[in-house]
Amino acid sequence: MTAAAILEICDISKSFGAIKALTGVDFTLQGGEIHALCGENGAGKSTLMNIIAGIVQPDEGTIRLEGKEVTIASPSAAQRLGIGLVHQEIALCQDATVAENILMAAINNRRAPLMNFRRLYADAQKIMDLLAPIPVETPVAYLSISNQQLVEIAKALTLECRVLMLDEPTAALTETEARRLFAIVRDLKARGISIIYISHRMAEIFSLCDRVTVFRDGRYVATDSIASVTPNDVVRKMVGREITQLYPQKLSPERRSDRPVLSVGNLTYRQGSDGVSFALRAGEILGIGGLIGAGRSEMVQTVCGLRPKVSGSVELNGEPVSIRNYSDAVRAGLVYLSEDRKASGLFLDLSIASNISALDLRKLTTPLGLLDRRAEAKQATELVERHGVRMGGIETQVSTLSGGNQQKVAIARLLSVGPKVVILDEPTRGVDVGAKVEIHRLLRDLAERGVGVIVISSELPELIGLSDRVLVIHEGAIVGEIGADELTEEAIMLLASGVRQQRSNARQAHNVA
Amino acid sequence: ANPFKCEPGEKYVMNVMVSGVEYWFPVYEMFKQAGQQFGCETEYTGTPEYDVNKQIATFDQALAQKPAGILVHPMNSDPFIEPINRAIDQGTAVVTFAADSPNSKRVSYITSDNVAEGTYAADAVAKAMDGKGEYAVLENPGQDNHDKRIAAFIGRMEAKWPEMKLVGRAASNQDATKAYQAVLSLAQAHPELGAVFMPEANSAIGAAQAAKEGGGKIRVMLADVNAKILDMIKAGEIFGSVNPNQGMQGYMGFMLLWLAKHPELIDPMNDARRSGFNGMGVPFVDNGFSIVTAENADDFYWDAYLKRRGTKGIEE
Amino acid sequence: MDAEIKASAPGLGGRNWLRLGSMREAGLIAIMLALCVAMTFASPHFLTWGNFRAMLMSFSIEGIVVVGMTILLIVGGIDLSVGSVVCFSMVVSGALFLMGLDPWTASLIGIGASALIGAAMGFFVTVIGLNHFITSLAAMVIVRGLCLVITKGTPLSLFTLPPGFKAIGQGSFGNVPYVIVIFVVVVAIFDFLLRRATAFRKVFYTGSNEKAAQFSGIKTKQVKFWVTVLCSTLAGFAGVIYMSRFGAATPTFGAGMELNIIAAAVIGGASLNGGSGTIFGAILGMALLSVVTSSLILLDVSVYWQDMIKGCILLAAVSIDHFLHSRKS
Amino acid sequence: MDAEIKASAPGLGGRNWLRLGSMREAGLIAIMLALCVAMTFASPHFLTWGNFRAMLMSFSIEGIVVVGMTILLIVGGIDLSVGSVVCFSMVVSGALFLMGLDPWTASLIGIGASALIGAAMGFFVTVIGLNHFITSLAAMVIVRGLCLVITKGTPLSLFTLPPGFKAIGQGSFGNVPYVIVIFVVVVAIFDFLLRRATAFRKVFYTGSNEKAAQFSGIKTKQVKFWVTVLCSTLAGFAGVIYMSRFGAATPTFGAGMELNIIAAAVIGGASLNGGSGTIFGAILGMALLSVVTSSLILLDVSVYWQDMIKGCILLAAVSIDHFLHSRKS
Ligand SMILES: Nc1ncnc2c1ncn2[C@@H]1O[C@H](COP(=O)(O)OP(=O)(O)OP(=O)(O)O)[C@@H](O)[C@H]1O
Ligand SMILES: Nc1ncnc2c1ncn2[C@@H]1O[C@H](COP(=O)(O)OP(=O)(O)OP(=O)(O)O)[C@@H](O)[C@H]1O
Ligand SMILES: [Mg+2]
Ligand SMILES: [Mg+2]
Repeated sequence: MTAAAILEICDISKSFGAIKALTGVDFTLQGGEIHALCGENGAGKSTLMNIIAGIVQPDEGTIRLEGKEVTIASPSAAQRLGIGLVHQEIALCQDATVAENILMAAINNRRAPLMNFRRLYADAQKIMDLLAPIPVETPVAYLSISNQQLVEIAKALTLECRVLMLDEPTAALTETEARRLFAIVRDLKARGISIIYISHRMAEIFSLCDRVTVFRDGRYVATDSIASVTPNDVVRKMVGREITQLYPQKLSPERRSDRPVLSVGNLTYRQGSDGVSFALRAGEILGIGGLIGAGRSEMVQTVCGLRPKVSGSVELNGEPVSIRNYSDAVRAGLVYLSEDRKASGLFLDLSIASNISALDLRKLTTPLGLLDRRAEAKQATELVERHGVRMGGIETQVSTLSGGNQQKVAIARLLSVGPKVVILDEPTRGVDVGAKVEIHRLLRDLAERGVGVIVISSELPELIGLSDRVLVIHEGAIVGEIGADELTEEAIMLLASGVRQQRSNARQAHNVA
Repeated sequence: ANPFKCEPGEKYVMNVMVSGVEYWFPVYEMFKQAGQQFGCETEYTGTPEYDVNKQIATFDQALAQKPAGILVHPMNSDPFIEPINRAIDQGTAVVTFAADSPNSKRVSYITSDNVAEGTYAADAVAKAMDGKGEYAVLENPGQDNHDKRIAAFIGRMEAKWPEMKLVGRAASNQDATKAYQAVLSLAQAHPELGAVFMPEANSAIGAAQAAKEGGGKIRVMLADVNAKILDMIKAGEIFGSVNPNQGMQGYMGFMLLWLAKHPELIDPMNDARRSGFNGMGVPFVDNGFSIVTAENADDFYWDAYLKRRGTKGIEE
Repeated sequence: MDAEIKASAPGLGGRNWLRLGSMREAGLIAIMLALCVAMTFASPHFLTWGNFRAMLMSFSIEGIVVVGMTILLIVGGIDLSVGSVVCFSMVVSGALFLMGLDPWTASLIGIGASALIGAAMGFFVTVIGLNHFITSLAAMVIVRGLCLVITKGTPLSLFTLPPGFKAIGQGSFGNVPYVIVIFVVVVAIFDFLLRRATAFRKVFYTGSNEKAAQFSGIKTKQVKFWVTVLCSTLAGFAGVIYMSRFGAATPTFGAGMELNIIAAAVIGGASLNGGSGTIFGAILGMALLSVVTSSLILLDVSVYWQDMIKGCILLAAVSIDHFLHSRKS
Repeated sequence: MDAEIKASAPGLGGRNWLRLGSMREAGLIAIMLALCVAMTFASPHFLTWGNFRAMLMSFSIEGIVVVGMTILLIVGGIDLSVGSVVCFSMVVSGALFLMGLDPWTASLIGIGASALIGAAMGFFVTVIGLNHFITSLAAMVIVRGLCLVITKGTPLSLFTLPPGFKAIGQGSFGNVPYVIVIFVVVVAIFDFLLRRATAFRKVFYTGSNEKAAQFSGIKTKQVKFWVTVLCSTLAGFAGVIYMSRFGAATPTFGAGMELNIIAAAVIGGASLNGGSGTIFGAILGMALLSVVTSSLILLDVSVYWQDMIKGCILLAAVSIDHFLHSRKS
């Protein structure tokens, strides 16, 4: 590629209080390229994006756009310069329709005094259909987190930008949507738009991007052409060490047991549909796959008492347990990690320590009903250290952590209660390669110690690499089970998309119940 | 020497709630003038709010400065028992006005007769309607002197004017818009409604407007006045008002306090010395009231009074 | 739990407007109708133009304030100072008139002064960064104080207002008072604008998720500032009409009005968290409160019981509405 | 913009307690001290026990209500009915006493009845799903109505209350009234519990993110229900003390009290969005309001100007506090 640099970042630094998020980083984006940005959680990727998009102001350093030095004072200034950003954290107006969210920037720039809803819906639907057939007149509040992510992406596609930044756009997407997104990104590139692409998924980066820049601890490490490096090289640069084995050893067939830790019998979680039954055996990691909106989260949340069930039974270690609400489940040793970190996972305003204690306060309570703060601090420190959370201290407010570190705090909370069965919904969403390996190893350790582990993941390689067995959900029903030896992406996709299903039904699945 | 003189620094305080509204001003004016005639200091205090707790706080604060006497309008009677008794015990004379705290050790109580006011208002309305017709009242339930006026008004109608029929009671709570709505609704329910009585002036502005819009056949009668009410009385939009004699309330209020503070001036033929009772204590004074009509309304404008007398009202 | 309620409100496009069944306000309308039918049987005086005129008159000026409050609630704000500002506008205009200005100019200045109060609040909210609640609470006290300072505690009698000016508040087109006409026009304009105008969509976005709105380039501080000003300006406008109607400016006027107004907007579906609400709903809320009040008087219910019954009906109405609405979605 | 304020509140460990500089309340304390020093120079009457006693007495019973309100604000609720409930508790206890019950039993029943009002509100909020604002607004009207119904509009004179009972509100340990002692004890207990008790930690979780709290197995509806009950119960407790202090039960008592109380809590750092607030801060807020009010009277400021100046000082205090706090983080 011979094109000139369109965006040059020189010597940018940024700190938040005591935390140095970026230290003198340089970065160059050339015209018409897709440039991957890699780094561990908290390496400063999102911070750089926020600086370029005018959301955060740098402490030092300069930004040059097409050779001219610019200051980007606000998101609207960035838009005027032709810079667009898909945020890592979903920020949508829940009360407004999908269409309005997608075209909000355009509405903002509109000269005409009155809205033209008909045009708005038509325009928005055109853009939305590129990604997924979500009806654009639906209020965003009705969409699942994955669909909201799609809306967030669609939003960026409407901007007439020269530079588009995508901050972990696929974190909440399944394979199908992700592929559609890649097609769009390639198309944008063909139209001469320069793209910065942030992801923790190496496979994506290597199939999509032209060059890759690595950050570590807020510093620039290297930029390479994709053709000249291997995924292992990139990972090594990111984490500063070799990661040899991406996924832990699976359960060997001879150690496989038939003793179920958790068995779910004829559970009906949607009015009027058939019940589902499955069992989780001791020592195994059970994966659950499916398309967006298939009902995976809904199913496991019902098992945990987070949603009311219509009928059905749950047994733990062969004993029937009565779960009327989630605290019953926690008491019985069945815990759940939410897929929506922001809305239902964490207390963003509260400290790390109090986030971790939330799941079982009784353990930290003295006989007088007071909170034993020494025990709380000890527990938090231990868990935070075990999971390598990058932070200022356990009194730090969770909202200031990077996405991946927030996820680690959420997992730490889950394990604080010593559970019998853990159900993790998208456990590595937004987590960096190194940490991902650690989480996977942790899950495998848990399984080996006899804790039942269920993992819902939309990232097929993860599902395949981690699970001993995978259940596939389609439109609320279990449509198949795949053993470890038959696990391939094709096998899962075939079941997940409902082989005998017509195309039109897919749209229905996205619809509001 | 003239015994009717204050010591230097001898201070008399008047204490009220909703201190920003004008009812108190003529009272304080004469309180102040009496004080000036005696060479005493006077001060106007109270809370701008309608809140007994806050009023007691200002009363306590005034007390902390050890004044010679306090003329107080206790928003509610019993809550003031303890503070008034405390004041008496520390040697500050206390006189209540316009509302009483009968179970306290206050020396005197001065007021116009709320019962007489209500009774007179009833007679005036009934006479104008030839003793026959429908009437309604707007209330402010919970405020003692207002409740008394209403009760007296209704009582008099029942006793003396049997053909006057009470057709509606609504709470306007001293709010012009609520009074407006209430009178409109009452007029709908009772097309023959001929009069409406309310015990204070704030409601009257709304009530009179509603009556006017209803064709002017409803006579609006109230207690107390202000510039707007006076204008409306003059224009015939309000039938009339009974207005307590605020000036005497203040002047006599001061006198009662001063007397109570100076019992040494007299040596009465009674057991006062032996019993320790204040020989200058006058239990009750009626300051009277006036009937405001189109003819005499001009005499009740506060602004005009201030100009005529050249005083600064409560700000001195 | 609030999500469902919020959801359908702003999405209402022009097309939905006529589909009563799907409207946020359908429940409220049903409750109102039920109440009216019951009252028609209970009192022969209820179903008369006179009574309706009386009810309309009683809330139409406050209705103008409700419009501003609803928009402010949508942007995520609240204004406890509206009662004081209504009074302030009356008092300023009245005092200027008494000083010799013609009433129209005086009123304009009164409204302008109210807008300035709004601007001051907007400044504290957007520049200093205080929240609306505490800012407007302080403003409520300050502005009420200003009213006392200006009037010296006595009502200004504006008996000499020229008939042409008095006509605004007291005159009528045949049987329909101007006040009602003004009210309907203001409500219609703002209801339309709020549903259709681009500028007002930004109000919804800002109230729904301020950050998301900023990311889309919306200057949310400006939006909040101007909505705050609008709310105070409408309160000032209402104050001038009150002045015309009552021919007076009382320094205690409008005390406690704010709660009634906020209640109306909330009954009508506005969320205190911002992002949702309609003018039409808020006016229905106001109307409901007014129908209840005047029904209690029509039925000659004892004053001691009126408050209690009114409160119970309010609670019942909100519960029924909530129930109807949450079942639907 | 609110986030910074929230951050430091609940995490405060025991160690931080002594580090004044890092406290949320440091700014407020500084403002209070500055005001007190200025007043000491301005008025010889300010720095006297008599004056301090008057100021403390004026807010100590309301301070008990502030405690409940602060906890309710933390859980994300609000209660506009507190003034009515204070009155209700007085009126119920008073009426029962007049019917021949001994005053202690009567008071217990009064407090219990207040708790029931809280439970009813809690029911509407958690089971029916209404929000706190509208529920408590309706409760405010209904309960005030109940007070009118019970008393028939006239104050109940409780002159015959036995001295032992009157002592609660009117007696003192030497120079220190019991009321102040009760207030300090209640504040100390709840401040401690809120910082340290497990049960109250759940209040913070629920207020910070209700959904996340549910996903942590916390029964958020129960938490909200009980906090609502607690707030009303404390209001009922305050009502009984008022009754003892005043020896009367007036059906209009406590009207408008709620705004003052909410203002105090907000000045003291409670967020109206839930998740943050401290009892200590709220009491400081209350004290600030009280010092300002009484200073204006001591300085013999004209009544016309008092409200205005008070409002301005309130606004200034909140702004300075906000500024100090946001600079620090
Ligand atoms: N607003 C803030 N206040 C304080 N610290 C912050 C803030 N935003 C980011 N940080 C800190 O800055 C560092 C860089 O964060 P950033 O979000 O840029 O990481 P990232 O590379 O995007 O990580 P991830 O892959 O997890 O998204 C982190 O340590 C984070 O805790
Ligand atoms: N509270 C709700 N209201 C309306 N629709 C809902 C609600 N909860 C879930 N749905 C819908 O039910 C379907 C199943 O959602 P669920 O979250 O269980 O899917 P999933 O398989 O986990 O997929 P995802 O990857 O989107 O999480 C989705 O279409 C979702 O939009
Ligand atoms: Mg990031
Ligand atoms: Mg899911």
